[in-house]
Amino acid sequence: MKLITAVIQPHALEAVTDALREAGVAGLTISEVAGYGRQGGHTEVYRGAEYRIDTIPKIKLEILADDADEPGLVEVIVASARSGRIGDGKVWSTDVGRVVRVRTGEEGPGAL
Amino acid sequence: MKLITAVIQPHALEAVTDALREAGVAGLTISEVAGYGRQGGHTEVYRGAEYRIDTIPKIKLEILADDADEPGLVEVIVASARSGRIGDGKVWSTDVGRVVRVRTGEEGPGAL
Amino acid sequence: MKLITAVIQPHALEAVTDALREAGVAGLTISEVAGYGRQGGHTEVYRGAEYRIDTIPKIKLEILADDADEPGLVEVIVASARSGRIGDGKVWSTDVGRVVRVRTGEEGPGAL
Amino acid sequence: MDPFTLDTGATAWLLMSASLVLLMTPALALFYGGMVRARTVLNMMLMSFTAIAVGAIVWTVCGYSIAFGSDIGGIIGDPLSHLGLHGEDAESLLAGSGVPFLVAAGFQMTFAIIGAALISGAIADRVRLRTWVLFVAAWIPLCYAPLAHMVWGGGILSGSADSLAAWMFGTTGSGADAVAAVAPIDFAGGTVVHINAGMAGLVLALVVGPRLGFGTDAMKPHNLPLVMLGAALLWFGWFGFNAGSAGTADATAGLAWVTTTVATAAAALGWALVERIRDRHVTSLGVASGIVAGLVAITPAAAAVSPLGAIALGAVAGAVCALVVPLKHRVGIDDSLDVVGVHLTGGIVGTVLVGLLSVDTGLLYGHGAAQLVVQTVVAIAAIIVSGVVTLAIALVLRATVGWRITPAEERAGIDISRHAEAGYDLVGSLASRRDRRPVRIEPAPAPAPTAADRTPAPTGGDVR
Amino acid sequence: MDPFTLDTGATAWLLMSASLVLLMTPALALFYGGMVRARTVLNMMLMSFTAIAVGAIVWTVCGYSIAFGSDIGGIIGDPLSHLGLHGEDAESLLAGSGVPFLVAAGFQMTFAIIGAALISGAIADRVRLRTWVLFVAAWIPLCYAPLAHMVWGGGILSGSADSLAAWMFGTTGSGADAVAAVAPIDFAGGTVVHINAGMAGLVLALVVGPRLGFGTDAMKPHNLPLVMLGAALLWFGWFGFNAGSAGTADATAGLAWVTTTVATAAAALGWALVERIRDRHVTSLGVASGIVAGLVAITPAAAAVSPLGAIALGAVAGAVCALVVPLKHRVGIDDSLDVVGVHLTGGIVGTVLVGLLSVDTGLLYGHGAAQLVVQTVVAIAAIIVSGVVTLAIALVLRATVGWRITPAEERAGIDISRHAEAGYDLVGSLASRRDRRPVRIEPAPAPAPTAADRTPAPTGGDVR
Amino acid sequence: MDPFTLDTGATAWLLMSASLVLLMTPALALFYGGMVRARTVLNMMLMSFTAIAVGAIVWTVCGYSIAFGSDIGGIIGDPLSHLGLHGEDAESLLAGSGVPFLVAAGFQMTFAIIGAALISGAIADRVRLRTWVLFVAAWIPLCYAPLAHMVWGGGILSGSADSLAAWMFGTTGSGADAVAAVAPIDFAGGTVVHINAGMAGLVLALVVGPRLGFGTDAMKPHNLPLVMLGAALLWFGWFGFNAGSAGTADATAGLAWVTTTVATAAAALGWALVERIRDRHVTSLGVASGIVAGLVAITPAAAAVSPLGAIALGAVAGAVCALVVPLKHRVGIDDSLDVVGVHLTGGIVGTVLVGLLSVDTGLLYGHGAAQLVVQTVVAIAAIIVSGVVTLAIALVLRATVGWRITPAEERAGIDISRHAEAGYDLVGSLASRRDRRPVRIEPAPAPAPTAADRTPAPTGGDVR
Ligand SMILES: Nc1ncnc2c1ncn2[C@@H]1O[C@H](COP(=O)(O)OP(=O)(O)O)[C@@H](O)[C@H]1O
Ligand SMILES: Nc1ncnc2c1ncn2[C@@H]1O[C@H](COP(=O)(O)OP(=O)(O)O)[C@@H](O)[C@H]1O
Ligand SMILES: Nc1ncnc2c1ncn2[C@@H]1O[C@H](COP(=O)(O)OP(=O)(O)O)[C@@H](O)[C@H]1O
Repeated sequence: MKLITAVIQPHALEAVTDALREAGVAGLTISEVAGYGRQGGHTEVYRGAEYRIDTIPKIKLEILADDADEPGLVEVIVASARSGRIGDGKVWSTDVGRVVRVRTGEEGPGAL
Repeated sequence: MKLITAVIQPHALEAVTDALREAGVAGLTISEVAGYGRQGGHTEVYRGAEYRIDTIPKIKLEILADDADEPGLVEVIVASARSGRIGDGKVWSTDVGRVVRVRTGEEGPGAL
Repeated sequence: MKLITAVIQPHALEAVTDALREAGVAGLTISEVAGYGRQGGHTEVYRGAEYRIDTIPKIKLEILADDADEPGLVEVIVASARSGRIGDGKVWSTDVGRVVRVRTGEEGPGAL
Repeated sequence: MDPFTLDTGATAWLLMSASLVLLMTPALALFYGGMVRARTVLNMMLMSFTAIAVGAIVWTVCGYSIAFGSDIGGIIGDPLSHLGLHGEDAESLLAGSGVPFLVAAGFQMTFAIIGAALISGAIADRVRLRTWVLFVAAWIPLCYAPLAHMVWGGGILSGSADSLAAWMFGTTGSGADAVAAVAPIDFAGGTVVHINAGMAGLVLALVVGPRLGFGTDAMKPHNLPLVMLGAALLWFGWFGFNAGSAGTADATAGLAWVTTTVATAAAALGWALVERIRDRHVTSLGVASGIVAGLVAITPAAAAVSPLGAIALGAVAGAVCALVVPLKHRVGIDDSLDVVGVHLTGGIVGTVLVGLLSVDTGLLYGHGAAQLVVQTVVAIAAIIVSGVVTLAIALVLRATVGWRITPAEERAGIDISRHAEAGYDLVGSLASRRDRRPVRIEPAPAPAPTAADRTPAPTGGDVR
Repeated sequence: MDPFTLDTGATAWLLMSASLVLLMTPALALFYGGMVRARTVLNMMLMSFTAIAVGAIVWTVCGYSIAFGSDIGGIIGDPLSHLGLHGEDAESLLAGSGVPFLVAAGFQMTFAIIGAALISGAIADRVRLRTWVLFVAAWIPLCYAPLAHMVWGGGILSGSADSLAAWMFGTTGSGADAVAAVAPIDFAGGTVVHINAGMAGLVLALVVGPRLGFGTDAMKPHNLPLVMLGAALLWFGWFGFNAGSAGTADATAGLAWVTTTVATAAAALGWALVERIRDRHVTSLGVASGIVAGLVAITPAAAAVSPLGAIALGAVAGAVCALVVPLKHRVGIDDSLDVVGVHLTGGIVGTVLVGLLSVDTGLLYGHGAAQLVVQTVVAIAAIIVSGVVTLAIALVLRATVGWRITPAEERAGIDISRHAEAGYDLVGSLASRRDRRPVRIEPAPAPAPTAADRTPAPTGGDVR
Repeated sequence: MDPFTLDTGATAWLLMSASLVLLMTPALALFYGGMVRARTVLNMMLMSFTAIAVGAIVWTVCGYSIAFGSDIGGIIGDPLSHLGLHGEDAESLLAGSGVPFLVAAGFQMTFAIIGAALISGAIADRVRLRTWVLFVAAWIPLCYAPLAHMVWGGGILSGSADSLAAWMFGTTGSGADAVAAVAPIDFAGGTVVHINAGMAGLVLALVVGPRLGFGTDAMKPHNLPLVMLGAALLWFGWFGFNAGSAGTADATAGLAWVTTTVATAAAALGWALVERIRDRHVTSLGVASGIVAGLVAITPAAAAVSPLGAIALGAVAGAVCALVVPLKHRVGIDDSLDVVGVHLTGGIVGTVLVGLLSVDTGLLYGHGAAQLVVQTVVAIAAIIVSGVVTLAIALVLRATVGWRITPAEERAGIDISRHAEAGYDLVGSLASRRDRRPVRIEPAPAPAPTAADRTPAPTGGDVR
């Protein structure tokens, strides 16, 4: 089993989840994160004092997948999340030893 | 070393942390996430326009554990998080190469 | 490739990101998490009813890095995040199979 | 009937006072709304807002008449006397001070509204809005208006010659001018509004039952700045409530303004002091609660006590309410936002302390215990009237439309499950994320099965 | 000119009313601000706040004169008559009720301000603040003040002997005392303020164009308690608007106070009922919207209808507005916060229903259809005036300074991109995290290239 | 003493004005509360709320007497003259306009309260509540009331025959009717309230010292809609402050109403313009700040200038304050919320500009420089009085109870560490999560060791 993690632009979320659903993914977990990278941030000014905000809101997706599905799903995410502008994010995958569905106790691919 | 990750229902949080504490876990890290899965979401209506919200608030737990403790802790989590209803969540574990306690620089099991 | 994960004190964030930037890290992803551990929490009182809050706000950093850079970056994080007080947090690293930059599709070290 | 002479100054003050008291109910919505959890804030606020909507209409149709129409047996006024707020200026409650009929009737309307709205704090987060709306529509004409009649409309709890007070301590004057020798004092509604609403809250909390998780789950306030804003606007509005109850802009109104301010100040400090000693922390919720407790307690007494007397009264009220509020956890009654601990308690404290601190008639000023006895009797009578009538209404509603939403709806949060709304969407980055897509942006008839899904079943089906 | 005799009561009420109506514009800022997304709340509120700032100055310099100066052709007043609000108390609009010149002029100022501010809801989240400021500076003297003159200043939409109404149904009285036999009724500004602002909103929504993502992205309210607070303060302020329009504190003011309250109550219930049937849920946004719809609709009618008539009028207005609001999605016009659906619609409903429900002249009270005809004609005339003048101003501004921010600025959120501010930073733990460091804490001249970066290019460059 | 004749109109306006000015302090709590970080909002608001509580009581007991009792040496009034607000209506400050004693005394009370509350902005996030409470209890009788006496109570900064002004430019009239030929003008408290509070804020900021992290950590506003709401309610309340200071409802009140509105409008634009040029962005915080700066500056001048003069005065004040505010970063004084930059600066600007813009006495109207000199001298005198007295109080408190919370408490956030409360818990899903369990739901005596843990040690122990 694999865990695919993707950090994407917030506005790409719907496109990515739609694409993943079509690719047969039944579930995933979403978090709000802040990204720090090439994209830079913005400036805020309060009563003449400037504040530099280096971080940018991003969305992190975590998808558990069968080893066999992993390469395809990474492609799907990369394709659907891409706008071509700096800050589109990263996708990575790691090995997962064991997956359990809490409701039933099922393990492995059946737990997804 | 292992990293156990659990996505659970928010209302199961206290039961799970209590069970883990009894099982000897001294620490863990909690995040608020949004889950997307079989459970479905809900509808909101503002001035006659309906919005479909597909995601559901969930809690993510991350627990670093000794290799030997991992199977038992996964059982504890699954048992204490289960309500039997759709949406109870997933538990998975991955290998961790190295763990350091920031305060002391200790590594390995002593870092937990 | 490695994924380094660090759970640190919120007030250490700037020191850590500064140190990582100097160490050549071009990007990272930040989340707000709640930590549960030795540090304890605090008490709130509303109309005479006391509430025990066991969790403490922490910051989680995720940094994808070359295998070769990993040991050094862990040192940098531990050094810059340390205050010596309970609750300074943990740093751990895991193996990553594959990393893709969404914008370009680049893989491996070039994706960072 | 004397001819009516307009006094623009008095009328200006009463128009303003009516506006101020009307503002109190939205202020209450903020005060209560901030105290519940984020996922029930809208329902909580809706209870106050619908109390205004329903209360205004009921009062116009018949409430005013029942309270202030021609007396029927000392219990109610004739509902037909002023149907639809019909009346001449010479019939104005405040004709003597030159305030037109509708201004006085509108001013009184706002009291009925806030009285009903206060009750909602006892049953937060768990009741069907339609049942609440029906409750308000019944409670104002059946409980509030009669009690207002008894106390202020010349009924049995007033100072008239046919009143309980006259029966106890005799009358003075003779013939049509006879009045009770020791008249009960409820300057601005300690009995009519606060004891009444507080007792009604207790009854509803018992009939409706506790929230799921009461006593085990944490249910802490989600937005304390909102609570403090609500408390501040309540205070502001209360100047209309108390100083407006002088019926004109004169020295009595000035006294009521000052006593309202200083009693409230003292009550905030009194509550804070109890917290400092008992809990080791002064809290903003405590200070806000003390403010409301002080406002409640000075209400019946505002023109009867001196400024220094008001400080004493307020300090006692703040401290007593702070001590009473946590008792609900001991007895296990989920009076969610402390309608009993603040309004019933504060109302009783203020009403009874008038008997001690009234400059002209109080025990501490050497005028004997008669006023104290009268005040106590009136407070008890109001508790009984309110308790009995509210219980009857609550039980009828339980047996018919039902009070509770389903357990699943309650767990999901009443805002989402019953109102299809969320109070906040504050995370800038995700505020408009696309998975929140409008799936239907034009009116369409409700599909029958889905409607059935969401209708609360008495058997408590799960919405998910 | 009669000598002026001060009436302190009337003056007290008008001072208070002016203050209340001024408060309505910040209340609108909250009402509108809570309805947009979190990342545009500040810009939305700034549109109201700058409307106050600009409106107050424009009104002082020439607006008042254009509205109420010596008549020029029934269309405008002489801009020079009261330049800088110069005038004698005997020239006061309310001299007859003993209210000094500046009190009456200040009271009217607040109407112009709220009228302009209302329009901003139609063009939320996407316009340059400077263009908005210029729009307000032009719209008040060119559109609002002339229409106020026509309706209230003795112009062609008033009841004067030279008016449209007189032309249609003749005059009564003779010589200088002649007036239209059937005078149009706009007690407090249903035509002058609400139809006017609503129509202007429609025009601007068309000229400015829809927000990026309108119709596909979700754009749901970010803070509904703020919306409800805004609605409550609007209601509170509206007592000044309507009861203050009596010009003194008397029975007419009392009637306006009561009808304002009960019509609003009924409208809230009317809107809620439509929601219950159509959407299966009563929402807090619906109740808040119904409140505003009711307030709008009763405005022209406040002193013409009975309390029961006001309930009917409010119920109709609430239901009609609830039905009209979603139509914008069908026609694809991004009237973002429903200025058309609430203010134009509610204004028309109220103005026309006066013709049915006016106790003294209405069709349902057996006085024939003349009033109904006059009301309808005046409403249509106001729509035309407002539409034409606003369109002219809007097109000039589009051709010169331009309305829209760049697409990139709009995507990033107007608060950050144009005002360098974020509405909220609520996460306690990170509220002061060090990566938010003040990089420049003392004034310095703006570096030219960066300034250019942030200046919106008509070609729509991307800010990121 | 002349007999007292009630004027209900004047009294209605003063009752309302007192209510409005009282509302200003909660409004300030919102304005200040929104500007601090989320984890200190409650403490910030509590400083205003406790200023009301303490101020109301101190004023009642002795403050009023010290300000307006029988003169002692031109410096204070006799504290015993009106102990407990005892007094006849004929002794009312506003007896001449028919306003009863307690109404006038209550109106003045609200000025003392807001004056004290304003100071809290200079020492945000870092002081013990008890020290603040003691400070207010001392500052009102020792600093505010004496200065009020000097300026308004016939003391040495008034226009009496024994005043500084009389000493400089002589007197007119003779015997008991003699007054200063050129009387200082402080219509509504530019000197007494704003210069006074601003100077006190400067002193406290110096005595208390900067927040941990001042100058390095970001400390940006956490809730700007709250700030804007606060600014709006301040404006609304200020109508009572300024127009109420006319003492009745007449043309002077009308002038003050209009000048207050237009000066504030101009100041908002003035501040925005400075921002546009200097920072390239107009901000909502800037507009809100400009509003307050304008309100402060027009306060002394409200009835002395024309509407156009008020526009000029406001524009200057807004721009000057915008330029002064960032200077604190240069000099390294943590006047956290710019009490100096807005209240001291705005108060001085307004007080001095009266000397130029007063229609009857100003330099620009050809009346010479005498008024300007008098205004400047009074401003300087007020700065000295306030600085010296506040410094004495502040140092005594530092030496006794101590000002600062411990560094650990400050780092953790004063709300959690000192008040055991969190301002917000907005994440719906977790708002009631079970790890937030009530561990003690009934009163119990405080365990001694824990109490000691939380008591701030002068040595600054770590709370964690
Ligand atoms: N080394 C890294 N480890 C973890 N996350 C990273 C890393 N580099 C970038 N990211 C994440 O990816 C996002 C996009 O990166 P950025 O450098 O801005 O653009 P791009 O990926 O297009 O080159 C960042 O905001 C951050 O969340
Ligand atoms: N493939 C997946 N990868 C990651 N998280 C998942 C995946 N599937 C489900 N989840 C998480 O588990 C939660 C519960 O899943 P769901 O399908 O609703 O119910 P159940 O686990 O009971 O079958 C989801 O809300 C989501 O957070
Ligand atoms: N076993 C664990 N797994 C995951 N996170 C942990 C674990 N133990 C501690 N943490 C995280 O590290 C933080 C600090 O741990 P704590 O025990 O308080 O102090 P320290 O690391 O200094 O011993 C916790 O708040 C939690 O977020």
